[in-house]
Amino acid sequence: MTKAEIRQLALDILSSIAPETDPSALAGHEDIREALDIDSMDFLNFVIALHQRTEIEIPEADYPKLFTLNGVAAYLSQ
Amino acid sequence: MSSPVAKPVRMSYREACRQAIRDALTNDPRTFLMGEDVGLYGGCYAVTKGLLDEFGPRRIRDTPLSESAFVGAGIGAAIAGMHPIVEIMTCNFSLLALDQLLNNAASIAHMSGGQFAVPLVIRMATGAGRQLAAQHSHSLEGWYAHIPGLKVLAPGTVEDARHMLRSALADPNPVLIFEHIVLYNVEDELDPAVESVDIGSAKIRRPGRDVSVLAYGNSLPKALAAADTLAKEGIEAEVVDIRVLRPLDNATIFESVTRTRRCIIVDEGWKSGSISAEIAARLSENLFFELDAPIRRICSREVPIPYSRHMEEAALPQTSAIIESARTLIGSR
Amino acid sequence: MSDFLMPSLGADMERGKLVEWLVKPGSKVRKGDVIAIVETHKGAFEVDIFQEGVIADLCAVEGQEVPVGAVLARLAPSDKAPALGTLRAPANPVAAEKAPEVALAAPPSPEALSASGKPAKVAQKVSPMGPGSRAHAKVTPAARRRAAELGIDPYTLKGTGIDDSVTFADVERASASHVGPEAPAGPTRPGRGFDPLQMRQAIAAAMSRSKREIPHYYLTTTIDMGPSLSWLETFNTERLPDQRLLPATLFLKATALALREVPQLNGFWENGRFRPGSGIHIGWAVSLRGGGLIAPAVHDVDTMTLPELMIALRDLVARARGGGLRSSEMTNPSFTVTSLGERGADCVIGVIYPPQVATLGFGRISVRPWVTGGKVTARPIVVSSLSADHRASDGHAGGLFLAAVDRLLQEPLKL
Amino acid sequence: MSEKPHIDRQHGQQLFRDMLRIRRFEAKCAELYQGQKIRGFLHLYDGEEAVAVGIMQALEERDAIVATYRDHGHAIARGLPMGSLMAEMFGKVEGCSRGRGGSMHFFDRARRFYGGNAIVGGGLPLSIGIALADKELRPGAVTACFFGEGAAGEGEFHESMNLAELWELPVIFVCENNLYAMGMPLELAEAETDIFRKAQAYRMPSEKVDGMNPVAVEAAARRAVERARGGKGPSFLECRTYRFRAHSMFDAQLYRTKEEIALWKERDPVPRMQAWLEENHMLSAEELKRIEDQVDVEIDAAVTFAEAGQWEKVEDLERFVLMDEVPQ
Repeated sequence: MTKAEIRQLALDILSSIAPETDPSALAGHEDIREALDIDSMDFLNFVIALHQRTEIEIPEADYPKLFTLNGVAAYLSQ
Repeated sequence: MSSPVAKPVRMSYREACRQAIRDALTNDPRTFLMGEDVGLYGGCYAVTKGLLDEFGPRRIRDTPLSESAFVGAGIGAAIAGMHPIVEIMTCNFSLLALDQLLNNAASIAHMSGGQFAVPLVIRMATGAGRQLAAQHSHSLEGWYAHIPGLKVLAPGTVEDARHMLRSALADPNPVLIFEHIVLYNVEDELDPAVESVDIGSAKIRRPGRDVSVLAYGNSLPKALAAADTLAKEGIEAEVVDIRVLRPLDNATIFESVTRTRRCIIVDEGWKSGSISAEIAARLSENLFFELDAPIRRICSREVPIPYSRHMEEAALPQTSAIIESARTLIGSR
Repeated sequence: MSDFLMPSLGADMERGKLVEWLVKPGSKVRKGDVIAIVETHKGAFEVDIFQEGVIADLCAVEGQEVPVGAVLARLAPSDKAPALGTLRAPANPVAAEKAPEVALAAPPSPEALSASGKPAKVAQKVSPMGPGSRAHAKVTPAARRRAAELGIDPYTLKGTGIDDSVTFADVERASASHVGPEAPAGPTRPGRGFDPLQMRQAIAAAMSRSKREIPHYYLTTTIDMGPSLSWLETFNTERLPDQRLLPATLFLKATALALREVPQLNGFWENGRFRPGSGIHIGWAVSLRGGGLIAPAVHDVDTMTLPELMIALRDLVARARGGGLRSSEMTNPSFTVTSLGERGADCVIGVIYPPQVATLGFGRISVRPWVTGGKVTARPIVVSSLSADHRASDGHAGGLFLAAVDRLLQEPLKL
Repeated sequence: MSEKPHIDRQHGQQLFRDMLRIRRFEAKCAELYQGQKIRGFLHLYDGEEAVAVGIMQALEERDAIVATYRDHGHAIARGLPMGSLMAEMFGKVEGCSRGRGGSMHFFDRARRFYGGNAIVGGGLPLSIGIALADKELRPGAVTACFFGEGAAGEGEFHESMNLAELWELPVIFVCENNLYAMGMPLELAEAETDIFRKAQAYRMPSEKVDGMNPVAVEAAARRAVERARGGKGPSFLECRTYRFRAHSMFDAQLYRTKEEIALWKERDPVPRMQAWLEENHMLSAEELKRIEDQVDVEIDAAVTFAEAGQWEKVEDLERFVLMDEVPQ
């Protein structure tokens, strides 16, 4: 998966979790949680969906690496 | 008893009525059948065909055309210890026996301070749909349901036709059974495990959540057909077979309408002063705050039933009207 | 001809602002008809008339401030025979002069206000049938009853039933916009399934009622989350993301078990007395993106395992945000919990959702200096805060309850 | 059985006593009606006593009776306790129909008294059914069915005549022809004023009987009962009689003359029977006094019983509309 694909995947997931928002306007370094008003339950759902779509293991300790789109792309493209 | 495990039997409503009478005559020597053309002719609707040969003229008693006398005779025989079944050929002719039905059958128990009961069953054909025109197409069960002291049944299924008679005969009160002429040819599987039906309660024939369709007699199959169509549109109609028109089973009816909050009553009687009017009144008396739409009634148009086919159809409650009414009641959701 | 005067709706009312006329000259009115909306310092009120007749003249314009007792409108007798039920001779002019006294005798109760949750002016705007249509809008009997139970004004809703009537289901859908204990202000972006305006007004009504009626007392305690979080970490490490637990589940379960110990906090204050809840059904405050709040119930929390609770919570939050809540979830929580999560404040002092008698808040979990065994260490701590109804319980019970929550969170294995 | 039964002293006195019981009981009823103890319709049998008393002589305990709304005479002659009848008219729960029937609807299961029926002609079909049941369940039992000549105008009358004869049922049809259906004179109501001829048209043994003479009525009844018990089917007795009082208590009797009433009163069965017994030395002055005293005591006791009776609880209003079981 390319970083662009990962980024698109992340945006898709965020759109379904927070349909009232417009994730495509997110800057790569922005904190997703702040920008989209994502709480811990939403964030957990975000991680669950990322895991299910990519089958990449995401330990809890790595959650902070997923707080930005750039972080997500970097983490999942490893 | 050829097989220990009874298999479902397919039979017509007519045959079910006949089997019920045969059982009754076999099981109780105090029971006999009396009415016009029940013996030699075999019954106007062939319900009693063959019974004269089987049981003889004392048990299958042909009467002259004297509705008042033989209905009264049934009442007299009942208060004197017999359990008669009286057949009035059609409910249209029962008007000639109204005095006996109301002033004697329904009144004697109370008027005598409970000294006498009238364990009598009166069967009669009812309803329209065979192009028999005004004088042979009445649905008078609602009239009789007006009268305290009577029980009024309207079997709408083969199973009820098969088993209601036994319960009716076991009842110490005069019971009127209205058999719909259009149903006689209807066939259905009979569950051999069912050996009796209770004549105190209505029955939900098809569960549903959106609207209760209350029907009886030949309106029941129409209601079920309507429910099938509505289901394809996502409207789940609950079809309640009222089947006991007196005493009305408030509990089942109220429970259903409380759940669905909407109600359509289908009644082949005329709308004015009908059993459907009674039910609608009870619903508004008791369930006003549960209702989510006006109560709707689909009844016969207020005309003597005409002969020609298209006019007769237009006069009677039809499946399409039930469907249309249900859609309207549901609204846009 | 008689005068309809600005009514006195309370002893402290001196004047009112005529917000809206619901009648116009020529309108026939009957006893009990709502004819105007009047705003006072206590809010907007529907004003009904106690006579029948025909409006001859409106003496105040919308927006005008009018002193109590001043003439608002002039009323002519009906030109036709009296309507059904008033077969007596028409009221004589002397009797009509007494109208203000009659009006004085019947100020609307606070419940009447909070039941609708909003001034009727809003109702008129939202109603699909336009101003003045309240009497003509169709609300089915079942919908009326349900609306009364839920404290919703059904005339504000869009009807989907026969003839566009407001149905039971319409009310139930609207009830999903009912609210939890606190009401964070926020921009009103449209939410899914909820009308933000309605929700805001419902929150306003419920919280106003709470603050008006409930004598709150407040207790807080700071809890060391170290044991709970390290247990959670271990638990989650072994599991895929969809089986992991959030701290919220521990909060909920600990609360439920503590309520078992202090049952006088679990239930309702109704008709001047406490009625215990039929089970431990905890309302879980879910904030909606863009503003608004719902607190649907998780049923029988005390009987659930943590994984079960997590599943229930995820499901509930998803449906709360998607507008798919069930009415039972909306109507029967017997206690409410708010957890601010990782991005919130340190502490939340909640407003009780009536008729419940208490609410518990959990602030953000944050690492702070903590003294244990005479040493200062860095520990994750959370401030838990109880707001409780002093009519139903006293501070002692509240203290026992908070201590129990603390104790339970120190032994996560037992939760 | 001879045309005229032998009347001995005891039997003669019994006929007289029963007629006197009816006569004085009803006189008391009229008084109590005017005193508002009895309400509703009150139809008195005054003048017709010979019919009921004569017929009952031929009946046994196993036999059944279907009566009309003018049923006091039938009930008393059949042996229903006078107290239960008076209590019924008072509307008391001790009444023979628990106060639910009143004057027109006396019932007594134990005495096979199947009711005063207040629909003219309405009792005839019942008697058909009772006889039908008796043929199966109580062979030899007979049903006596009373009705007025007004019933002959009803279809039920003809239907029942036909069925009874057709099925050879053990019924005795007793037509109490008192010449007026309420106020409708016989000649204005019937093309054939000999009612028994209508039964003849159904091939039923029928006869006209002097309904003012209990002995003649008894003789005819015995003939009819004998036929019925012997399986020979029904009989029809047209008893010519007359009621001395109005149709009911509220009747100005515009339809007949005082002279006509006076003429019939000359044939009043009660004094005639008394005179006949006295002439034939079957009733001494002492015996007459004793009978009259006994009757008065019985009536006084009935009134006392009725006065002391209870009103049924209103909560029981809906009892017996539907029965829980068939009374055995």
